[in-house]
Amino acid sequence: MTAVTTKSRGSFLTWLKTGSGILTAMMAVIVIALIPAIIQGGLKLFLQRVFDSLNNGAVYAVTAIALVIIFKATTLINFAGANIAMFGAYVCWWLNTSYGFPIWIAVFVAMGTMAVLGSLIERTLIRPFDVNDHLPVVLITFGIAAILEAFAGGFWGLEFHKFPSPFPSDPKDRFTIAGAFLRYETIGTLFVMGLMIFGIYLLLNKTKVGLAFRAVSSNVESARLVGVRTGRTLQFGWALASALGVLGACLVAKQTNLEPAFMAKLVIFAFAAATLGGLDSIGGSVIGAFIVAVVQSMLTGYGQEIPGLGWLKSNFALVLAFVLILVVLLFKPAGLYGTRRIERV
Amino acid sequence: MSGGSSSGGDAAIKPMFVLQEGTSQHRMYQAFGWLCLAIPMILAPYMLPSFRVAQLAQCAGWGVAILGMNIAIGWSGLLSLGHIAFCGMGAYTTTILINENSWDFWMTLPVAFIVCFIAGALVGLPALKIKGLYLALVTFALAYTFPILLKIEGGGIARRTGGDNGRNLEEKLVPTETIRKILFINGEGTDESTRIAVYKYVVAVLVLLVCFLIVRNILKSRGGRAMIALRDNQIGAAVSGVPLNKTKVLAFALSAAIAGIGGSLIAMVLDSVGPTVFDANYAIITLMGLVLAGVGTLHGAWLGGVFVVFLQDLAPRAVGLIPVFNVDVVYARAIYGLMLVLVAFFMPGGVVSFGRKWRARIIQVQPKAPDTSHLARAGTGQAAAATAAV
Amino acid sequence: MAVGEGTHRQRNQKGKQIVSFSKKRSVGAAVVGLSLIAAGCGGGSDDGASTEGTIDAGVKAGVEDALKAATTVAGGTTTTAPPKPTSMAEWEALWAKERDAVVKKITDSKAAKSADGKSFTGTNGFVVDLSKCPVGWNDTEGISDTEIKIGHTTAQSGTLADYGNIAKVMQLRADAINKAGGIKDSTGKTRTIKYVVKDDGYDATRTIPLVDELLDSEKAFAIITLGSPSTMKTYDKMNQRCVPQPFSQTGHPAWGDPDGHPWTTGQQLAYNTEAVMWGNFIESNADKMAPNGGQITVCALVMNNDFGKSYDAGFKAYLAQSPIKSRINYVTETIEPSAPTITDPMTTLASKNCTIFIAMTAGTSCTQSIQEAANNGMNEKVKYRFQPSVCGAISFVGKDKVGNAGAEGWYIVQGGVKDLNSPGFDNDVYIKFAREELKANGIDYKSSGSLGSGYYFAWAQEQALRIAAALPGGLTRTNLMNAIRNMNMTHPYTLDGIKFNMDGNKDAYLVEGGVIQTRDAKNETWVDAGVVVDLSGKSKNCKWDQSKGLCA
Amino acid sequence: MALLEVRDITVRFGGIVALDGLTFDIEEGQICGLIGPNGAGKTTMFNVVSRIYDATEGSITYDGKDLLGLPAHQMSKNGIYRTFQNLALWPGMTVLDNVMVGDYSNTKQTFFTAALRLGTRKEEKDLKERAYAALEELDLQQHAFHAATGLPFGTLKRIEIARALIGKPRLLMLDEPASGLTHSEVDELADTIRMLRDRHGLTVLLVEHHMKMVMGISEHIVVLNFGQKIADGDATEVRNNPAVIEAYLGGSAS
Repeated sequence: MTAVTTKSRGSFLTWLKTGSGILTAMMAVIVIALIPAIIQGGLKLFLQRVFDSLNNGAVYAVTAIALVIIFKATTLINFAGANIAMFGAYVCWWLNTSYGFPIWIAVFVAMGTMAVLGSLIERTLIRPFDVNDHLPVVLITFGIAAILEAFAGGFWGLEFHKFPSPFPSDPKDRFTIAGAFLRYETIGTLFVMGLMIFGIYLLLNKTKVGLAFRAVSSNVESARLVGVRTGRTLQFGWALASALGVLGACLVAKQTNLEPAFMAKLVIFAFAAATLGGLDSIGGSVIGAFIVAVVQSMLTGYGQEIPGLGWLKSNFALVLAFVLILVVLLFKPAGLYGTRRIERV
Repeated sequence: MSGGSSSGGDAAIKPMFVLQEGTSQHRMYQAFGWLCLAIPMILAPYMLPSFRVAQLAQCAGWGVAILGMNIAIGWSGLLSLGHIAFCGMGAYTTTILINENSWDFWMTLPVAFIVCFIAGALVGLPALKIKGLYLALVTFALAYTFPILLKIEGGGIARRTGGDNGRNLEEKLVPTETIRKILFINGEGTDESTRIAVYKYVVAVLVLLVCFLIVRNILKSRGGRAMIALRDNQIGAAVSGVPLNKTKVLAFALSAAIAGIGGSLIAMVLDSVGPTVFDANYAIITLMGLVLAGVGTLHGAWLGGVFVVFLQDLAPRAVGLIPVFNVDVVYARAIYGLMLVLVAFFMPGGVVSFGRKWRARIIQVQPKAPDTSHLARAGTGQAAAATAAV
Repeated sequence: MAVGEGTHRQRNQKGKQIVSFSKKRSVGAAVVGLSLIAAGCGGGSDDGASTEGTIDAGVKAGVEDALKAATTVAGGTTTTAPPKPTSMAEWEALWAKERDAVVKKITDSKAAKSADGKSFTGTNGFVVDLSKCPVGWNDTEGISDTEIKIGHTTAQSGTLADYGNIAKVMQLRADAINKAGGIKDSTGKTRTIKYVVKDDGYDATRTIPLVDELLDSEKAFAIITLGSPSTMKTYDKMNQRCVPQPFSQTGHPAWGDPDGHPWTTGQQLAYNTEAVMWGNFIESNADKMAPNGGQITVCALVMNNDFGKSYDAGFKAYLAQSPIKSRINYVTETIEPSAPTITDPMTTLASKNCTIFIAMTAGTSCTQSIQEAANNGMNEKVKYRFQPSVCGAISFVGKDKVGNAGAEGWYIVQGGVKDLNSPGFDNDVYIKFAREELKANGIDYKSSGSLGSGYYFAWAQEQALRIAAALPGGLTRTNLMNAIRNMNMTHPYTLDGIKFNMDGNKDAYLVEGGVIQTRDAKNETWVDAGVVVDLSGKSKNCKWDQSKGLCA
Repeated sequence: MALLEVRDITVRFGGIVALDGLTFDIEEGQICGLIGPNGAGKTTMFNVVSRIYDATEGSITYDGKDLLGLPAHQMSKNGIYRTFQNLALWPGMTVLDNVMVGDYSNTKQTFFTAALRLGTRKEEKDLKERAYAALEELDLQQHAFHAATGLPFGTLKRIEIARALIGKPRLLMLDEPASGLTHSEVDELADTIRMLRDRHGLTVLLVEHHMKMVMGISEHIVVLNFGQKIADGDATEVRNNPAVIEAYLGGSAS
């Protein structure tokens, strides 16, 4: 246990010795090391990688926000989140291909369905447990994940399916900027992400239920004392997170194709993003998501051009995500923007 | 942990028998308990078909792994989902030493222990700073990454680990003549595969027993109590002088090392290793085995491995019996999921705690108070302590 | 088109090159199931494998012969197509004839156990040392007077549970065979086939005890395993126990080791053969790709499992000895099978000025690579884009997968197998038969790609049993292995021109052929772009060295 | 020289000032009461001394040593033990085991010696006896084998005292030991504290709301309000200090 530090900031050198300082310095070293490769690669490639990062980052962000919402509400990590989202994407695909729902209607219906499922899960499976006792809740979320995976496979088969894109997705649907392609899909995903953040902001700051949510996430006990119906609010948190997860899944399914494990493959990056940003900060997790995406695109892309790092191929993206989580937690245990909880004695 | 109390806070159920600790009845009762465990374990290899014996040997291997996980998850409160990676490190250490350096299986165990101890300490270091679910996240990421790390091309890693297909052990564990005689496995009608299966079973169970005793000793020592203390209340532990960081790292490393021994056993029993044995899927399955058997219970080690092996064997067969879903074994996964949920709800302490509750209705052991008369005679307890410490 | 009657093609027993110039056929080839298996399997080679030692001179010579022959008779000249059986009855008659020929060949070779029962001498160098078998080993264990019990471990649960459909079809075929009279033995007995199927979830840890159970408890006559890891982890044991492990459902080269592992055989095309065909395609089109001796950049997306690795190693080995190796610049990007998207590596490859792009991947990455290449402009710049044979199935490139436009113009080396789902085979007698049989059993043939694989494997299993049963001494374990190792038949599920044969220890692989095709998106078919190359008997046997990750 | 010298201790959490330039001394062998209204910073002070919180500014000298340079688990080695307002026992262990952990700093076993039982038996037996004796001293021996949970609050608080006692403390810090006790129990507790101080030669730092008890047993009282010291002295001095009266009456009135 480290003593709770309450020291104030000093000069630049003192700052450099803090967690953020060390992290920033490490980042700076990596960026400088990459510069020759970036210059050699040219502007077009660099821009293309930026656009790739934007696309990946937006997808990770949407998924990470779903994790953060649940963490904020209940201080637990929802290992079932990925598969709730996956199941929602299947519902969406099924409505679209078998019943001819227009894609966006299908997305909204799927979001609604999974929101209901999410709130039901919270009410029946999560609420009976003390959130501070992590193990049972972890078990339950793993259990839900396994059940949903089995049922998705059972209902819709284990083969992968093509997912209808919610945005114009013809190969030609793109802007060309200095030779690099910025796809309409990327812009659409970013737009939806922005809309989502704005929506969450409004929801949390301008509505009664949002106020209740914020009260609960800052302190359940006091919220209950001042009359907030905490149970309802937690249920709302789960519903919101599930719906957002489905939205994220529907945005990415075009690229990954639909199969029972597709979100489970992606969620590890969302974990990294959320951890980086601090599990209880929505803004932080968005920033974390883009950091993960940039690291993934730039470090694997340009890193392998550096002599001696030829092994740093794209398959290392996952390893890098893991290393990122470790390094950040080592220096900033609460993540980059997370709230440092002060232990009450 | 609750010991045997005669008058608890609430109206305790009156047991049928109350035994005083240290009396001859108590000793007989303890011996009876051990016999109940030992007899089936000794008879099993001679009664069951050899593939079942091999499965039981595998159970023992997973049992050691679960014993290791229990040190971190059960007693130290470090919710690790990545111990499967340490199992894997142990298994690969054994395999590589046997295949490339022609080591004897027994000699590889200490190496596996040390390798996993160091790896555990390295992963445990960040664990100092990370609490609760953050640690779960990090270690789950480790479970995800481990199979990828096995395939790294540099440094000949992929070549040594056999990459995606894994490797078979080139020198298999074969009993010597003396051992054959001791184990009575050279009789008529037993074929060589049965003999080897029995031998492997005996080896695995012996190692499990040794690990069990080691962990039990540690739990009943200063370090063990310190682990539980930091699990239950870190600040209380710190002000009592428990060095949190050191204890955490040691506990995590020790648990990793024991899990590594479990991995070595699994490699020995299966005669092979591969990345699919030590991936995120198995991280969840072993966690399920641990919880089903009993988190934070020592005797869970005997059962945990049984759950890991047989649940996987039986769940798909069980699905076939459910009339509603005659469709597909795909739903076997749903059974695991359901079990995880049910365990969390109805048997949070696992089978062992459940059994204990029932045992308490029948028999209770009254602990013997230590003799403090020589301390009291010296005047104050404190002064006496001072003299005793000299 | 029985063996020996091949008047329309130059073929002979010794495995001389067969080249067929069939008419433009619409062929969708490798089935999803096969591709998935392949994805999970693989050559187990890593960096160490890229030595010249691995390139199979026989294979290379074969391809060269084939291509040379193709150029000499260029200009659309085609040989007359062989008369294909037009009904199942004709097929059956053909197979009966082929079986008789195999039986005759084996009988003539006087294959038999030695007098003391210590060894078995089969045909063409196939010898099994039976003295090493466990005491109490029985040549006819697992068969009663009325039943043949065959064990089968497969994945019925987990993420690769789709493979379970192979076992489903095999059972369905066995039921049909049993109903039609079963397997008649030369000793006068008639037996039914019984499969004992065990689910291992594609997890080798679970396969091992299941195989033990099948050996010790079920006393199976033979045991079929699915997947490279599962087969690799059990084949030592099966061979020590002298139990047949026929038609392993995996494409690893290690199954061609009649000396070390006489009881194990595979059935699929080895991946390194495909890599050799890519290499040859590049060599023969080098001047078209890069005029005036210019540099050729070959970009490959390699999946980081042994499947992708063995493609990569095979291709590297080929390049190392290629006469134009100085002109070839080989660039790879690696992806993890568990990676959700492949945008980043595709962007990297797109920046490399590729002349050729080869996807050495499987599963979702097949369509992802098609999609990304369309999106990132690679389609416009890179004319030669190859999908691996495992991605040829309609389930990957069909309309409802990535859309026609994306797949248009991609090249592929078809692994020699037909596609149950492809409309291109609507008129194929055997495919029609298979679809109807599935329908009669209430299974939609489009519901899973593994169904076709089921037919592919079930057919071979049936024929091998029939041949073994017809041999002197009837159905025994040694006879079964000898029968498989001398099969020379026309598989109804392989493409025309692909032979299905083994020859004792001389030829340890059943299928060794393929064809280069391109995607015609409009008609949803693959169209021949090269020639059918059959390398039957050209691949060297492979004694797998696990510490080096390559054939010794 | 005083045993504990607190100098200008300031603790800030973000914008909140929990302690503001606090300075006081505790003499060896003294019972010192630390009082003040809720939120005055008493427990924060405890947490600073036991190194759970870092001080933003200031220094603490204990027995001539700089205390703030040591980690939390070193406090017990130096003889500083404490109890907690809301308990910090370990419900997963028996009461006896709880007390045994209290002597962590003075025992020698390691993971290694324990695993192989290399000469640990004697130490264990000895430790167990001393722990039991400590429980006996506080009349808790009948609970020795209960889990440290589900017992009455007052009992659990005394178990914490026993846990602190076994480690041979020099400075014992008690955080509201009387909370949840009945009147007669409070009197008993006061006697116990005095008895323990006399018998073991302790210095006691006491945070307590129970004025009667604090005033009764403390030889020195420090009064805090809003993180600042408003009074310092013996019971009579403090009782008559207008600032204290203001803080208690005015503070509660507003």
